[in-house]
Amino acid sequence: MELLGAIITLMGSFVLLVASIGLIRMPDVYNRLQVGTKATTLGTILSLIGLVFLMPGWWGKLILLIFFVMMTNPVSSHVLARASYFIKIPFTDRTVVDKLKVSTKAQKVEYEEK
Amino acid sequence: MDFKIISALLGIIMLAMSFIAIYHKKMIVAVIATGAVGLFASIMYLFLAAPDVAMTEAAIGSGLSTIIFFYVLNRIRSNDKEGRESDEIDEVIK
Amino acid sequence: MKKLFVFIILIALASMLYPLLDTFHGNDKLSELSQFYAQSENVSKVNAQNLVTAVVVTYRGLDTLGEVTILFLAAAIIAFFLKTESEKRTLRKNSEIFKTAAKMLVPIITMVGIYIFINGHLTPGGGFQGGAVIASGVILMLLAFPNMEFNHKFFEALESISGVVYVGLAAFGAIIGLGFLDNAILPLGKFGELFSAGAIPVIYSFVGLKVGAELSNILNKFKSVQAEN
Amino acid sequence: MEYITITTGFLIILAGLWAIMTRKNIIRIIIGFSLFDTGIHIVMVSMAYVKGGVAPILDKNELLTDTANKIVDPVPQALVLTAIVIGLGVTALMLAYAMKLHSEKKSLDIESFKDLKW
Amino acid sequence: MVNTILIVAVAIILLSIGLTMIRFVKGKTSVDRVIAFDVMSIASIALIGILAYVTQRIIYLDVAIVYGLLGFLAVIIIAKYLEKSL
Amino acid sequence: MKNFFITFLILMIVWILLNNTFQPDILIVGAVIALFLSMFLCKRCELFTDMNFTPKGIIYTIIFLGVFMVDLIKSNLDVTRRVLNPALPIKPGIVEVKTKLKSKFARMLLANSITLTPGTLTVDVKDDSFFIHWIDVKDEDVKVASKEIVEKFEKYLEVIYG
Repeated sequence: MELLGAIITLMGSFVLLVASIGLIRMPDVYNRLQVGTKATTLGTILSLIGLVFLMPGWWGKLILLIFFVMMTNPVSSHVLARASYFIKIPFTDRTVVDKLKVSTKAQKVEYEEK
Repeated sequence: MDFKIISALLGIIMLAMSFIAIYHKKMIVAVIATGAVGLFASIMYLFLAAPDVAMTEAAIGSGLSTIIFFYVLNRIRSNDKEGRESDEIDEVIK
Repeated sequence: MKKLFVFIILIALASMLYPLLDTFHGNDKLSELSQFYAQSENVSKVNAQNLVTAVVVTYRGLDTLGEVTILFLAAAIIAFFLKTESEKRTLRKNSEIFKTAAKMLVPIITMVGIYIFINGHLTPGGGFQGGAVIASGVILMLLAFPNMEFNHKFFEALESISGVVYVGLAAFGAIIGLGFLDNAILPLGKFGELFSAGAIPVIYSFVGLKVGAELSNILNKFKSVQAEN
Repeated sequence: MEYITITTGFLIILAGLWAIMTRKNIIRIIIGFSLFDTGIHIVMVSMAYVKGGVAPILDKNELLTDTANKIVDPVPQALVLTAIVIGLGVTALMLAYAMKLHSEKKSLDIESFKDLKW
Repeated sequence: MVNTILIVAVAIILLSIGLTMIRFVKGKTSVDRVIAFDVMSIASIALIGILAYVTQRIIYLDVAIVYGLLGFLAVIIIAKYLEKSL
Repeated sequence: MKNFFITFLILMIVWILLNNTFQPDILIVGAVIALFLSMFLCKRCELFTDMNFTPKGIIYTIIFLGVFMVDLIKSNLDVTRRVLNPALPIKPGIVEVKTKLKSKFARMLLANSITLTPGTLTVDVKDDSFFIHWIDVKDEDVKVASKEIVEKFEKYLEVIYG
């Protein structure tokens, strides 16, 4: 049981390593954001699940932590992606299609009035 | 488990971050680097068996003070807008 | 030239700091004062699991009082200094996803903040950390809904009431003859439970509410002076 | 381990002082002050470390007997706790001043504020 | 055995933080640096969790909870600063 | 009323998980705080109005979680494969997909699930269309992309949130 937990934790750390390698290798902001979000979320979740196996008495706080990470991480990356599209960070040359640019509905920028 | 090597690595990362915070050309990167120094300082407090201090540093040193810095930077940016509207996008991308 | 001068000053400072590093051999045991605090009869006199909280709230309670005062003064000076100019602002609309997530997360963040300061005597944390977490919840709400009106009156009232109750609890101990900021004005309870350590959880809750309200006021002040951009 | 952290703290203090003394931009000076603050906190907490000590929170039964030989020093930690919060207040105050100075002269360069220089 | 595996895990997490530093230094755009900061703060949560196991103290997890809740606030405010709607 | 109740329940669960016990005094304190908070912060929130509390909804929630976890692991295998491949096989682009969901909470869950599943990242949301950055564009057409990305989650979320 304990060995299983330790191995799951080790897997989680490998996923985090993949995240950082991807961060270095990917060509533009959006791809880096993709790799960063997915790999860090799963890496942290796996590490914490491994700790649940190691210390069964701690499950409450660990589950809560997993919930927080799963809730906040995609939202922050979505906000960041939206901002970087708005300030026109360039795409990589290998991009094949950009539907957001041609969609007239999304072109109109809405503002909040005070 | 001995924390010597880990804390030495953390110290090196913190020194690199503070170097970036002092010498980087763009102010926003400097502020982010200051936040990162707080982040790693908080882990270092955990190695030094001070969870209370670590929690305070995590909530205040790398959370709230970054927020205040960005509010002030935003106000300053909107204050001296005249004459440099065109190169703002370059400023972000650079 | 000037940099060389600064460099020499820094070298001098470093050589002044070096003896501190040189004579530091690591501690093998606690200092005498801390040994006194850690004696078992003194631990059971305060009855708080977290010794840092015991030091902050009771033994060095006056420090905390002064610190809360400094924070209050900083908030007051900032509020006096940054005049609110009600300019019309047009901001880009927030993403719907972020708004929904903020609506969902703000009650949870507040709950965690309250947990942190109510359990200040059992787990790490306490008034300052809990207050900072609550202020973060408020700032998340302000970021997600820029048009929401920030209720000044409520936060100022909260701050004043918590401050008055804090000082009142502290003075009450002196009145009934135990000492200023003594925690034994309430029953001490059983070691390690939520209702233990006398007045420490109550005092720390009020400190937390006060710090949270003050930090929210400071942050809202910084937000409200953002001009048109 | 405490030697390593204490050295880190001193180096960060020196870096912050260097930033305060050589940088021209006011915001950069405030960042230097913030670094200086962090360094001093690290030095104080490392001075409180006792070899082999655990965090001073007695949530286990074996910590209740012979407490004084098992925990690290709680007093400097309590002082640092309040110092961090005060540091935030001071930083916010300095930033408010910086904002005001900038709206006066449209510049953040420390050289352009010579009104009180003799 | 368990401790050895965990030491390896901690070493790998530190290595990934170090590799993320490369992206932070190289940067190119500010958004890249923000992503690097985000990855570092989330990797620290895993690091704190393992540290809590090694020292056998559940109380360290409270610090991780504060990290997990407030780590994304800095990212959001930077994003809103960049799109000029703060 | 329903919103109030669900907020109270969520806060209570958070409190119990944080404290990790069922002692009555802790429960009472938590109940008082949760009542106060949900009265204060959730006066007119409409997050959970569309939620179905039928047995079918609960079963579908569990199935949704299972599908989601499997997809999360699949997405990481995918990411690993792409990152460690020396040729870096990516073909990125932004595509548009349509969704039928109306409830705000369900849309947030859908966007989060899309962000965490293989090779997709929600960039913008306008009315009923999501704009998604896809790391490996298979088809630019709206219908095909919707079928590929959205449908597997939508059919569960539609049942849970009416």
